[in-house]
Formats: sequence, structure tokens, C-alpha cells
Amino acid sequence: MRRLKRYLPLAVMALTVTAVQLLTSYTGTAYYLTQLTITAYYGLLIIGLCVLMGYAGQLSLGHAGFFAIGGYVSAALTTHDLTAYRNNFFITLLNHAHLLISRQDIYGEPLLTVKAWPACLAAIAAALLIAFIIGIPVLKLKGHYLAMATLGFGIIIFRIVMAGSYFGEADGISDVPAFTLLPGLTVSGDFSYRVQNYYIAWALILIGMFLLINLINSRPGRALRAIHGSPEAAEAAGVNTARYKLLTFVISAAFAAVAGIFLTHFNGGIGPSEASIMKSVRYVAIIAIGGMASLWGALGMGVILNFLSLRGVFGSYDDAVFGAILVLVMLFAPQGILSLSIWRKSIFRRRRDG
Amino acid sequence: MLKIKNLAAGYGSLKVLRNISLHVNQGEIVTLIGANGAGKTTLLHTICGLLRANSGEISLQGREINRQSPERIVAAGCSLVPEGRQVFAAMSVRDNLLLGAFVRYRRAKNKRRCMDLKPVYQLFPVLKEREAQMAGTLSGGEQQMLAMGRALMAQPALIMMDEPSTGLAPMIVKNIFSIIRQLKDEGNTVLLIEQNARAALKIADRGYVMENGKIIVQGPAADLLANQDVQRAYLGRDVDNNQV
Amino acid sequence: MAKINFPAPPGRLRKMPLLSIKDLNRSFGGIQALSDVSFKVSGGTIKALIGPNGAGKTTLFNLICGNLPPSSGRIIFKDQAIEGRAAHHIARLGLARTFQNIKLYPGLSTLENVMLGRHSRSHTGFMAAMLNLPRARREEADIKEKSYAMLQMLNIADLAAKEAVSLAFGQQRAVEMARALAAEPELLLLDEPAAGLNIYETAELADLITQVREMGITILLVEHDMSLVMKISDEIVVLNFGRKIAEGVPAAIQNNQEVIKIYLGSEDD
Amino acid sequence: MSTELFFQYFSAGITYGFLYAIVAIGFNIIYNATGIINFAQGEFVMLGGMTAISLYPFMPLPLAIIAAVIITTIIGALVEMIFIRWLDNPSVLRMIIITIGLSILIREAALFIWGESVRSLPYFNGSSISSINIMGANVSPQVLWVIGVCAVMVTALSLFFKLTTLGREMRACAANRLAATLCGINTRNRITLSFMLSAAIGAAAGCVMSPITYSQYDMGPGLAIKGFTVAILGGLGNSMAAVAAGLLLGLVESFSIVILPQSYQEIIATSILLLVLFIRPHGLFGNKEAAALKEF
Repeated sequence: MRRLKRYLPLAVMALTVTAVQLLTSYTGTAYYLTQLTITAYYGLLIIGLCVLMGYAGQLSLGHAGFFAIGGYVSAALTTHDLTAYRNNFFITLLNHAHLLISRQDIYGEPLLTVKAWPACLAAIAAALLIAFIIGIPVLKLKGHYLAMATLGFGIIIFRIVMAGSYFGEADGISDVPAFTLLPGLTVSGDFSYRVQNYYIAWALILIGMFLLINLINSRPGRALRAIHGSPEAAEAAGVNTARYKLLTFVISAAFAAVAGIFLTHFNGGIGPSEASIMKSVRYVAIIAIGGMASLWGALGMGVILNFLSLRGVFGSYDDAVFGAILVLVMLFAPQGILSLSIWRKSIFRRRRDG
Repeated sequence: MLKIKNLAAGYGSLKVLRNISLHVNQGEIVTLIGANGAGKTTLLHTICGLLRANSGEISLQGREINRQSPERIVAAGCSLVPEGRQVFAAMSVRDNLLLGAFVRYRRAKNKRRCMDLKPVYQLFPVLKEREAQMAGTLSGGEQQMLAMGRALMAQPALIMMDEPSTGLAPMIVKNIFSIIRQLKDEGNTVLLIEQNARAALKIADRGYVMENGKIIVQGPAADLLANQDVQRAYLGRDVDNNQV
Repeated sequence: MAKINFPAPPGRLRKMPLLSIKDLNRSFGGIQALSDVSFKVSGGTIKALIGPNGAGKTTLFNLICGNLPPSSGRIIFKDQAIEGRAAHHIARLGLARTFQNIKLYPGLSTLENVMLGRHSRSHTGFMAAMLNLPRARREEADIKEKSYAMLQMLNIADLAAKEAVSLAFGQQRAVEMARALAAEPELLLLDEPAAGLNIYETAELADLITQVREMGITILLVEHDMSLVMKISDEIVVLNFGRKIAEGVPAAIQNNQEVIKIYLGSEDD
Repeated sequence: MSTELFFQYFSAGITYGFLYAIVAIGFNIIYNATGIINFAQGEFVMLGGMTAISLYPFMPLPLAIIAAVIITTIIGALVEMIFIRWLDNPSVLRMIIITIGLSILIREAALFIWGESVRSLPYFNGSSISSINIMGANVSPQVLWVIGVCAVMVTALSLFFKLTTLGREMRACAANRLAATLCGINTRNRITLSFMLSAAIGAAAGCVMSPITYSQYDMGPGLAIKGFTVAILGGLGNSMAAVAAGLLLGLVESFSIVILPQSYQEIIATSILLLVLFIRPHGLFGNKEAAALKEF
């Protein structure tokens, strides 16, 4: 019974996702699917960050950095030509392990690059490693110090991709190949793959929500909420607070990296704006509007706002809109807009179980 | 001095105080006793303006102070020594005391005289010794004295104290109570909230007993001390243990 | 009702030191908060720690719980040196505590607060939790059952679904106690458990503490309410300015001239 | 490295160092009064410079600068009165997010008004090539202006907080707002004042710096992160130490160009920030015991 209650929203979401696809194909508005796919990938980052911020209570103003690490590492590995290093021992080794692929670029030049799957795993590993290394000292900090440290981390990643020629400086990396997950299942922005990419992206969200909802309703999830409320008492109850915060940080970084990898292959490229502080702030804004400790709220707000933003509804005021949202929500509805009294007793009422 | 009539207050929909009426005369120590959650602290906060009353009247020295900002109420001569002492931890003892005199030197012509710390140091010699030390490094008892000294610097007409004995060792509590008594002897008016009902009633002139946001018993302190019900409910600690 | 495994009947453990403190020192920036404090807490007894404010009681508690490392000295709990170990580590060894200024977790229900108390007695990790594996589900059900049993024992089961921080003061203390007991500790540290309680609640607390001892749990408490301390403790340690000035049974402490002078005060009050 | 080049780096380091110090002091003033880190601090510097540049065609330079400082001060007051004053005991997280949102809004408004172009005020004396010879080295007079103005502001502020009763009241509001209220201090007005003060010094710095560093709508965040680095380096709340820390950061950054390309310069400041936060969060000169008494 309790499990039914926990998983029912997921089933509803799966049905809605399918219904939307059918509706768009029926009404001939399938072009919406592209934005909905991108929205889903941002949503993946957002739900990961939501657990970190809303449940474990740790602010991160640098999560675009992890998105960028995932996207850039995967893009660089699958795009940069290794032909010149062909005889290098390490490259030969990789080649023998069938981790490399020879193909032709768009001008017909031969190209030796890392395959998409190993590149993807390497990107996730890089994000996890960096999250782990940076997380140990960062998560010892609180309040303003934590905010500034994560902001600083974000700035460093942004500056590295802006200044490093390996990452294409201000132009970013383009011509990133498609990512064949399984035979017949390809992450690509190509028109013919549009419907299946929509489903790939939303399936990832579904999996992500499944994992996170389980997490927050479990022993570790309870411990996370306790750390948020009273770290000292959590420690006294036997919770290894440092380890729990770190694990949550790493998990949320993994979500961000996966989002970055998939979106980069979907878009066929990534630019430094994905690593910018404005992006990180935007993610925080969405979680704040959704109500911090509300996975469904964060996901819903993420879908709505990112979709509108991608459709260009906010025009050149895009950043200003998010700035205004941040200020207004924090002034008038610090518990998220779903907590406002006009929603009370409605079906939108925030549930603790996610 | 202080007159409260039919006061009601609370936090949001939670009604903490219902129909409270009490008064404090010039030169008296009046104590308010009652169990935790009876609404004692809420009452003090309402008097000094930290919390808005829903209805009722509060007047100090004949002036209506209800619904005024806390700064105005302090300026009108009503100082609160808050629960948990609330000293300026990262500032020196001296600075703490000087800040207490704020309402006086803001108006006064002779600002130097308002900054005279001697009377407070006479009452609390230990503060003189610790003058340059940061307030946060003082012991609990010393911080309580500092909080009282700071309130006295305003030369208030009425001084209210919220559980001055909380968390202090018995010896220090005795010391604090004897100082409160001394304050009265010097002509001050005190409204005292206390868990330690017996000690409070011993030094007080009159007392009120609060329960669930209402005043249930009132009268001269000596009568309350002798009152069977009050004894059983609030003074029991001493009844079942007379060695200490 | 779920079976909670409390250590052992008191009689068997009594007189065997569960916790020994040896020559413990701690200073803060030149100020000596504790100097050469030594004492032992025998299994199955109630030991009280008293002394004026600033005597070092809180510092001592923090050292035992692992919130602070000592400058020097040893803390032996169940034959293991625990000085300088992390608080969560010590908690897992079987030491639970309550806080003077109640620390419940906001946003969690009463039951969830108590369930957190069983954290040190359960194992589900992130992976198992995220995948909601069968063993994670089984353990969760077990945690819930035992925590609920604990609420029943303290007669607050009707509050299970309420948010703990919204409860009345006395109830919050009870929830804290339930949370500490849910960990099935061998040693329970109580930091001023009677502060802010009225006489009835204090009397109930005294009964509860003795009841807890009957379960075989050893108790070390800091308390200012002498009537409570004298009534329930088996032994008392008196600290003053970071030094132990007396140790003994309640009657001896009450008649100790030095203790009367610095702490208890004369009887003419 | 030639002596000339060395001196060029040195004077650039000092100049930027003072700018960072002023931003850091702006952080400190608001932090001391409210316990808030105002993430929009860099925007005050930008507003000061940009406003003065816009006014300069219509009035003499000193007047334009004074007017710009006054306007920014008013904006500082408005920011506090509209967005912060009426909040009831806000959490740190809430304040961080609000001030970040404000910094975005101010920046976007500046973009709307002034566009993306890089502008500057003229040199106060002479031009970009005029120089004064000091002990055999050539220094732009504007550098002396920066040092002079900043030094005066720092001294005046530190005397204000140490010696005046108003300064003490502002420190009291920072230490314990409830207690300050109970002393009869109108804490809200003190907090508005702190925003005005920090907006004013930020704007003044933005004006004197403009000829050297130029002004642009998006200069705020970069300045804020460096100012915060300096504030932490000196120990949050300690303004005199912020000057020393500012000069240190300015010089390190300036000389780092010898080893690393310019595009990595910001990484250095940010790495220093992270290192300080990890290793010595109470600052190089900060007192650990005093820091422990504050709440973050």
C-alpha cells in the first residue's frame, strides 16, 4: 500500500509523458519534443541538486560545473582526433581494448576518437572523482562560506573551459557524434531520432526519480533530513554526517554529469555558457520555486520554466526573469510557490514523501 | 506603574495569552510563576513590543504602550532582561554596558554622564574585572549579571527579567536573587518570571500564577507561598526534599 | 510488541566499569577547562555529574561524546579507547545522549525522530536504499516497528505522526529520550534532563530514569536539580573549575563541607 | 624581469588591491550589521562608475562623481528598504538567494540602460600617458588618486566603527539583533545605514578606478568574488585586515601574469578563495576564538 502510494506518481508521470508525445504527433506539433527533451535533461540535474539542497541542506552554486565536466569530457573524448598519437603506447592499448573508433568527420577526413560509451563512463568517472575531491573540504563549510566555495568551484570550471584550447575556448566543442546506447537506441539531435530521444530523456528522469524517491524515504534519506535540521544531534545518533553529505554531493554531481553527457550528444556540441554561474543560479532558482524539499515541485518547475525559456518566451530578459523569480519567491514564498496559502487543501499540497 | 487589561496575544492562529490583566506598582517586585508553556515569556515579549497584542491594553506610567515598536517601549522606560541572556557575545563587557545606555544618551545633553558605568560596577564588581573581555567568554552567571547590568544602564522605570536563574548553579542563583532584592531596595521596580517559584516568591512582594495563558491565582507573595494548591503544583521540589 | 534488545540485567554488570575516564585534560586557547579528571562509571548504575556553571561539565560531556578531542588523557568505553574518535563512531559503540537544549529534527515526525535513533543499529546504505532492495525494505519495517514500540513504552505513541518540534516541551524531552533509547545504548548521557520541567514532570522523569536503569542501561547525567540528583543517583562526581573535588554516594556528597561551600550552599535559604 | 616591468606590475597590483579591499570592506559593513553577505556588492561599484560616466557630459567631473555616489547610496538604501527590511528573521540561505537575485536584476537593468559597451571616466589629472616620477619609477597620477581616496575611506570607516556611538550600535546590531532591539536601538535603521555606507564606498571606488579598470555592466560578479576572497583572507568583518589582504591578492594576481596567461588570472583569485576557505576560514589575521563566537 505504501509502495503503491510512493510509485503512483511515477506511473502517472510515465502516462503523461506518453500522452504528450501522442498529442504532439496527433496535432502536428512534434517540434515541441526537442525542447521537452532538453528540458528533461536539465530536469535530471535539477532533481539531483534538489536532494542535495532541499534534503541534505547543502547549497551548491556550482552545479553547472558538474554538468559541464560531464558534457565537455564526453565531447572532447569523442571529438578530438587521436590519429597523430596512433603509435603512442597508451593509445594503442586503448585501441586494442576496442575503446577507440575510426570514422570520418563531416569533411571526410579520417578521425580516430574514443567510442561514445567509454567516453560517457569516463565523463561520469571524472565528475564523480572531482565531486569527491572537492566535496571533502567544501562540505565542511556552512552558510555563506559554502555558497562562496561552490560558486568559486563553478567559476574555476567556467574559466578552465573558457581558457583551455582543448575545450575550444569561447566556441566550445561542436560536431559531437551521436551516442548509440543500444542498437537502435541513439542519443542524437537528428530529426529522425526525435521521438526516441524524447523517450530516452524522460526514461532517464523516470529512473532518476525512482532512485531519489526511494533514497529520501529510506534510512539514509532520513539521516540526510536530520543533518539538515540538526547536524549535532544527527551525529549523536550515529550518522556519519560528513560521509552522508559527501555521498549526496557525489550522487547529485553524477546526475548533473549524466545530464551534461546526454544533452551534449543530443545537441551535437557544448559551449562555455553551460558552465556559467548564471546556469548554476538558474538551477537553484528552480529548486527554490519548487519548494526546496520537494522533488516533484522542483521537477515540475524545471520543466515549466526551462521549456518556456527554450521556447524563447522570455526573449532577451531570460536572465532578468530568473533573477526576478529568485527574489520574488524568496521574499514571498521561501517554502516554494506550492506552499502559498492559495494552494492549501488543493491536490498540489506539498507531500513529504517527495 | 505597569497596567495590563484584558490582554490577548499569540503567534498566528495559536492563541497563547487569553484575557490577561495584571499590574505592577512602583517599587515592587512582582513575580509571575507557572509551568513551561503557560505563556509567561510570551507575556513579557508582548509587553515590550516584540510581539503584537491581538487585543487589550498595556500602559506604562499612565502612557499607552500597546502596539508600539520595541525601541519606543524601551525608551518609555521598560527594559527586558531576556531569557538566555542574549549578550553581545563578540563585543567587550564595557561595550555591552554602554549599549544599554543607548536610550539615555540619544536624548541627553551631557552624554558623558550617561556613560558612567560606576553604579553597575558597584552592583556587579566582577564585571569591572572583566571590563575588556569579550562577553561571550564570560561564564553563565557573569553573562546573566552583564545582561542585568546592561538593562540597568537604561535606568528603566520597570525592569523585567525572564528566567534569570535558568542553567545556573544553585549558589549563583542565590547570588542573582539577592541582587534582584538589592535592586528593589534601591527603588527599582521589577517584574520577574521564574521557574524556581519558591525563590522568586521569597523575594517578591506579590505574585501571579499563570496556567495555559490565563492568570489563575494572584496575591501577596507570602500568601501564595502558603497556598496549598500553589505549593503542590509549583513548590513541590522543596516539599519532598528538605535537605538541600 | 517488538522486542528491543537491551544490554543485560543490571545485577550482572554492576561494579564493572563501563566507562573510565583517566587524567582527562582539555584547554581552550590557554584556559584550562578540565584538569586531570578521572572517574569510573560502573555498569548498571546511575552516576551524576554536578558542579557550578563553568565547572567543565559540558566540556566533559563533549569529550565523551566525541564532539571535542581531549588535550590529553584517556576515555575508555567498553575496553576501547574512544578519546578523539568521531561522535558517530562512538554512538555506534553503544553510547546515546540527550541534549540540554532539546535537539529534535524539524520537518520529521515524532516517529521519524525516534527511527533516526535506530540509525546506529541499522545498515542500509545509499545504493540499497535507492534501489529499494528487499533487505532495505525489511530493515525499514523493523526500524519502524521497534521505534513505535519505544514510543509506546514512553506513553507517547499517540504523538507518532505529529511533527516533533511542534510538541509541548515535556513531550519533546520524552521524544528525545525515546530517540536515545531506540539506539539500545549501553551508556546513556543525559544533559540537564529536568531543565524547564515542572515538579510533576520531574517526578515522572525520575521514575523513567530508574526504569531505564532497570533495563540494564548505565546512565551518566548532568543536572542542577538537586532533589532529582540525590533521589536517583548511585554515585555523584562534583566538578569545580575543571577539577574533580569530590566523588561518592549522595549522602556523603551532601555532607561534604567543600561541596556545600562552593555549590550546594548553606541550608538557611 | 626589468625594474620597469616589475614596477608596472607592482603599481597595477596595488591599484587593484585597493579596489578589492574596498569591495571587501563593503561586504564587511553589511555583514557586521546584519550577518548577511551581500552578493550584489560588486554591482554598487559598477553603478557608481557607470552613473558618473553618464553624468560627466552634463557637469564637471567632481560633481558627476559626487552625484553618482549619492545616487548609488540611494539605490543601496532602496534595495535594503524594499527587499530586506521587512523580512522576519530570514535564513542565511534565503538571504544568499535574494542578494544573488538582486545582483542579477541590477546587472540586467544596467545592460538595458547602458548596453554592453565598455566605458570609462577621464583621468582626474592629465591623461593615460602622464606620469609622476617617484623614486625613479613612473606612476600614473590616477594610481595616487586611488590609493589616496581608498586610504581616506578605510581610515574614516574604521574610526567610525571603533570610536563613535553610532558605530558601536551598528556592531551591536550585528552581534545580537534581539538584544540590540531591547537596548532601544532601532536595528532596522542601522541596517539601512549599513547598506548606504557600503553602496557609497563601492560607488566612490568605482569612480576613482574607472579610468584605469574601465566600467562595464557585468563587472560586478568578478569584483564580488575577489572582494569576498579578500574579506575572508583578512577575516570576515575585519576592515583593516581587508586592506592588507586586498593588496596581497592584487599583487599576487598582478605578478601571476609572469607564470600564467592572462585568461587564467581569475582562476588564481578563485583558487586562493577556495584554499583560504579550506585551510583558514577565519582568515590570515582573524582570531579563531572571536570567529567561533559569531554565527555564520
